[in-house]
Amino acid sequence: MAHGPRELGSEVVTVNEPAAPTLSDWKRMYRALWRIRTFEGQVQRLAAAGEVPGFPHLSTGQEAVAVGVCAHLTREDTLFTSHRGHGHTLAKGSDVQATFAEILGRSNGLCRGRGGSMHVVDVANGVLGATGVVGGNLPLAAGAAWAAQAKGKASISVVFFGDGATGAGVFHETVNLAVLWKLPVLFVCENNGYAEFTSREEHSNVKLVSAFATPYGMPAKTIDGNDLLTVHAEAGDAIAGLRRGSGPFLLECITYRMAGHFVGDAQHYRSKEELTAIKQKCPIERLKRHLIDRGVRETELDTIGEEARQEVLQAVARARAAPPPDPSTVLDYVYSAPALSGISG
Amino acid sequence: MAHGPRELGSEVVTVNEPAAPTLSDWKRMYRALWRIRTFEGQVQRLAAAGEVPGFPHLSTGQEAVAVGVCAHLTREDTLFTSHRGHGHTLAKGSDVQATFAEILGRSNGLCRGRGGSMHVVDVANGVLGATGVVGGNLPLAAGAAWAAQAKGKASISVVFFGDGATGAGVFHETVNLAVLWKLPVLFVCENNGYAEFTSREEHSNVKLVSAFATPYGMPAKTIDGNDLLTVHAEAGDAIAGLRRGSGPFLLECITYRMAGHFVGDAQHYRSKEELTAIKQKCPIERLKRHLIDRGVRETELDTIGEEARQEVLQAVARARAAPPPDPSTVLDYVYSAPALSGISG
Amino acid sequence: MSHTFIEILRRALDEELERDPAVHLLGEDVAVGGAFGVTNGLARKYGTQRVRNTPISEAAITGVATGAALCGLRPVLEIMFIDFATLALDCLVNQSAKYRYMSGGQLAVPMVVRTQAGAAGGAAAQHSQSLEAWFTHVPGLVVVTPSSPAEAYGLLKSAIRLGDPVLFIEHKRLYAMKETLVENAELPQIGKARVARPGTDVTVIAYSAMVRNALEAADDLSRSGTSVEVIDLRTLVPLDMATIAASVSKTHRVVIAHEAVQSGGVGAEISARIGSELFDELDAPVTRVGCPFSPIPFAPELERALLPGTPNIIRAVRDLSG
Amino acid sequence: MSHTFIEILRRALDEELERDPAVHLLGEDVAVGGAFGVTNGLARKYGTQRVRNTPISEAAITGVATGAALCGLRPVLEIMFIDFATLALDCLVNQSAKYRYMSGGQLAVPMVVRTQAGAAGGAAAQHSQSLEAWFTHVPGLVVVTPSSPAEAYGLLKSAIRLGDPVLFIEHKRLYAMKETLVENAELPQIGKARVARPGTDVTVIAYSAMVRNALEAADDLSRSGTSVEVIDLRTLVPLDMATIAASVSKTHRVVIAHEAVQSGGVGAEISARIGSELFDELDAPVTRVGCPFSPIPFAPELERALLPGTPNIIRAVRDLSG
Ligand SMILES: Cc1ncc(C[n+]2csc(CCOP(=O)(O)OP(=O)(O)O)c2C)c(N)n1
Ligand SMILES: Cc1ncc(C[n+]2csc(CCOP(=O)(O)OP(=O)(O)O)c2C)c(N)n1
Ligand SMILES: [Mg+2]
Ligand SMILES: [Mg+2]
Repeated sequence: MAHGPRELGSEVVTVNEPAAPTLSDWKRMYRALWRIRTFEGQVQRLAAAGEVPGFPHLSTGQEAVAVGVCAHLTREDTLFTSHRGHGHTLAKGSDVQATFAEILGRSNGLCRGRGGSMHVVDVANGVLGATGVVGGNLPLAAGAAWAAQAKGKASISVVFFGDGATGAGVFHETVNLAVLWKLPVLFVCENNGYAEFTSREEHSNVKLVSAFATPYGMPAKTIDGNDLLTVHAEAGDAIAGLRRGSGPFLLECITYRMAGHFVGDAQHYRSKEELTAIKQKCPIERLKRHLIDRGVRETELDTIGEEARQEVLQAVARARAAPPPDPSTVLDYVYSAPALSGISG
Repeated sequence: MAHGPRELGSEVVTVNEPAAPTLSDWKRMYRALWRIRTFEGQVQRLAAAGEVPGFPHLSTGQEAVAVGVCAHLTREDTLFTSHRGHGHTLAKGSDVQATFAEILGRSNGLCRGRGGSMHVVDVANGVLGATGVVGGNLPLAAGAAWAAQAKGKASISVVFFGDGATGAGVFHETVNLAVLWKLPVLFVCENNGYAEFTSREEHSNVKLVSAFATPYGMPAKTIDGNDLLTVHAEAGDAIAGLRRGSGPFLLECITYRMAGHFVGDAQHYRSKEELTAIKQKCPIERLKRHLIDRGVRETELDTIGEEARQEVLQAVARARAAPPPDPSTVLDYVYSAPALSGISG
Repeated sequence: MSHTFIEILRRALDEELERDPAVHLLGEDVAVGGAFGVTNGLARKYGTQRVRNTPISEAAITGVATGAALCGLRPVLEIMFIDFATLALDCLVNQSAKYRYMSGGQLAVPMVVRTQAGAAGGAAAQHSQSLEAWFTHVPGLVVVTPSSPAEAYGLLKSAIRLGDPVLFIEHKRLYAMKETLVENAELPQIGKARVARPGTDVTVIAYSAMVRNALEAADDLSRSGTSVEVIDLRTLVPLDMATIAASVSKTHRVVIAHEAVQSGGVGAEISARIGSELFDELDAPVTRVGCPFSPIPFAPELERALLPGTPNIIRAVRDLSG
Repeated sequence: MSHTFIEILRRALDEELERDPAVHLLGEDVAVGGAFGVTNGLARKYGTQRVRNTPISEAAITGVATGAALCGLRPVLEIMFIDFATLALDCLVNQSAKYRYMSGGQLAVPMVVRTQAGAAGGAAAQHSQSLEAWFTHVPGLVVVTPSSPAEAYGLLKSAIRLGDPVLFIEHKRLYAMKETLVENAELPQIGKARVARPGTDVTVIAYSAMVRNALEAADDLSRSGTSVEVIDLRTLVPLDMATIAASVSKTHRVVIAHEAVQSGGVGAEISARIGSELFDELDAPVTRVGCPFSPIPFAPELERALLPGTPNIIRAVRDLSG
């Protein structure tokens, strides 16, 4: 199934499937990786400075999953994510400024400052939302897929979640239902080996999340989530299958979070060696080396990275310049009609 | 590990493990099957007559699972069950009269009439309880196993549940935890092919419940739950393993409920053929045929059956003769001390 | 024509399925009628795609309904007993109720959760609860508590057409109640209470099955000369304080009756609001009739001893007017 | 010695682990200190068998704790945010709370669920709720809401020694609060409120973090000549009506303040009970200070606008005494 042009960040990227991406596609994806990396860096910087409310979770190091999967999505496809969702939102094409403004709690944020880092929603772009409850969005994504199925739409639903979410019963309930109803939902697990400060081994005897698909007969794959080429290819295959109506798919992407669990996490539970090893797995570096091998000049890539950086920095500056929401509007959006709020007196 | 004498119903049965049961063991188990069958028949009869409050669920047809598993348990082992738990409670050795009185809501019931069919508890006998919430007792059983483990006890915990309970997330959460903590808990699934009025195929793509154990590397087996010999042997092996500290085990017993989901269920969702076929799988008949093959005279077995019948009928008569609980005691047992109920005014 | 509560729910669902292709039903056994037969025949008529059986997965099915509602369906979900809504609460409270707000108005969750509550006939501690108060404490949810078949018909249809997540609570004791429906009546507005019986001496505020008890009590009391006005709240959120105020300003005496545990029940909020907003109208303390602080016992003798009913309302009114 | 709230919780847990081998801790990350560092160092001291990390499985870990409590352990379970207690509610409400009752007194669930609640600093809609009212509506549960480090110390120890399931709610805004502990003081009795500041003109009833606001308000109001008595409820179930009655009989004016959504909050029950039991003592309507009917917004400017605080209490007292 061929797709029209779509956006990564605010820039249009055309992905022709099933043909392999062209060099210029890869360059655009390289830019998208940098956009997320820079975005998260700015969240970290401003959070440390006390300018970001709440406790944001960064996706630094996990960018290839977001970009590789979202390259195959259209605006009509729905996306759900977890507490660590900035990268997915950007990769699907949400506006950098509006997203950042939401994370700052500004009036021009996507959710007018009501949602914040863990609740970013961008309906126009099919980003139906992040959630602060681990595993909470899995059934919602299945529900969105059900709606598409019921309406005879060709769109699919994608949900990103962490390995820790497989401890939540609702993960298993949702997989059972999705398989039973043959829902067009792609489960993308970012297995970064940790849930907060506790490693996967202490959470489960089940090393690979894809193993959970086996009893259900659901197709699943565990892949290198830090290799954009792999993610792009495998996600492409999986999504093509979903669009053909073959039912749900579980794509487990092994990845690493290069930052702490949240901004401010001192990471005492990780050794220096571990942190150093993780840095060497940087997905951006890996794509860069690959593209250089394919003949792209390093300086060209550095320019792309720098452009992405500047684009984000400018968007962040614009986001910061916006005013906070008007306190007198705090009771808006509770119900479809203000009269229904009557009980509050 | 050898066990002392234990009770099935109110009668002591000695089971010498790992040696195979003797003929007289089998006869006692035959009696235990009849005790449950008669008990459930009386519940049905009196429920139809309006004498049983609530909506009891009968285990008729599933008796071999209860008897085969509980033959290996001591009073120190804890047992948890579901809404369909009369048989398990009796098989573990609870008093017939006190159990029936509870189901009638009488003052001499095990729970003084507070619990009823879905909440039978008999602490002295290690029956820590039934529950009306599908899947609800799975983690409690794991918790009891944890307590045994923490206290260095050799006892184990057993939980009976239906195939429908595997749709509940807490089943998966509990299995994960039990495997991770190597808890001495035996998960016994009575797969009777239905959850209420809906067949297993409409509940899940996963035909056999034992498949859910695979990702966790938990040992599991699917067996013929209507063949007492098989249940006894397999449960014995599994429990011996548990007592050796090898961690949890999932025993799936394929069985059939010969009655409706609850007393009063018209069973429109089942064809006449299906109901006839199920009757031919009667676990009592199967044990009878087996014992006859091994040289036991049919008349002896019929006598045992009749004795069990009479025993239960008399116990039921005594249970019915008891008065209802005193209404003035209705607020007892809410807290450890009545003063804590203070808020109720 | 006279319908039972169950029949009329079925008719309302049938008509809404017919009217709006976005309406879908889901829940355990609903394709075969559900545990109480409410959806009997609807799967045959609308297909098992629109009237869907689900596994025993209250958390997931509530999430699936919520996700589908975000995308334009109007799911009507059945949670068999409100006691099992505990399993759906994360989604209902953290997602369904808050989605509109958290998204700054970008999204909505037009969804109805039909559930069945209350004690009767020894259903015991885990199948008898009246937990509506929890949901009234969650901004974003609407809570509807019909008191009769005719009420249920209109309220269910209005709930399905609303743009918000609604908890629609059916009392098990009402299921067999029969009533004649006025055909082609206007659908009730969500948030408007109704004076179920006018009176002048004491106001009894009730909802769900307790409205019948209040009417019975009013009948009885009228014989001894006390004129009771009975208010059927219909919806707990929104709470129609205007109708309450009009009545209290007339009677100056109030009894609030519900089956739920009195402590922390909906009656507490109503009493607090009357005490604060209508302080000068009150000639006597607001009295509450509710369940004592205990789980529901199994034995019918205990159940009867615990549950509030018509005699409790009569006694409360007598104490107030005596 | 002065301790923060977090340090004092750790000390109380440490001492109880030391005192009673039946005490076990479990929860997400608790072996590495938990999300807030409360259990730092305890796994090293008592081993990871007694201070156990769990998967993200709130339903199962609550069930496991309950099952272990039935069999003689005294589990102290950490639910990281009260918002996630929604996932544990089936077990807490349908099993833990009712086990003693349903078994006719054969069994008990001596278990403490430590959880953290309240809004602060943009934690947003799903990490900021104050849901205590739900639990006060469930017979069988005890609800403890400490207002300071010293209070938390004694109350947590008493809770662990009680024979009932306890919800122990820690407010995130109190975690950094420091206080000096009176050593070797007697442990508080579960169910007794405390007069945090004596006064004569108006009674302010509060609990958890709102006690600080009440004290601040009392300080401020004393400067303009109004003497405020502040009651710290300490436990919501049991509710100490005797202490409330003594105060109201003196002041005849009451403000109830909590951070939770006002509608359906604990203040409703207290107001209803005062209105009914102390009707003749009241010189003015009971006033409630609580959160308006809305989810908690993310932006600090909105959060501040929504949440009740010291100024709201001052205003309420002024309105009453003015
Ligand atoms: C139901 C629930 N329990 C606990 C938490 C606290 N919490 C937030 S993130 C997290 C770990 C999640 O791990 P994982 O799913 O692997 O995602 P990652 O953070 O690694 O991306 C936990 C326990 C939560 N948000 N929701
Ligand atoms: C959480 C929950 N959801 C729904 C129900 C209603 N219900 C009672 S029994 C049952 C079917 C259970 O099926 P299964 O686990 O296979 O046990 P079986 O009845 O076949 O023995 C259902 C759905 C319930 N009791 N608890
Ligand atoms: Mg992770
Ligand atoms: Mg079954």
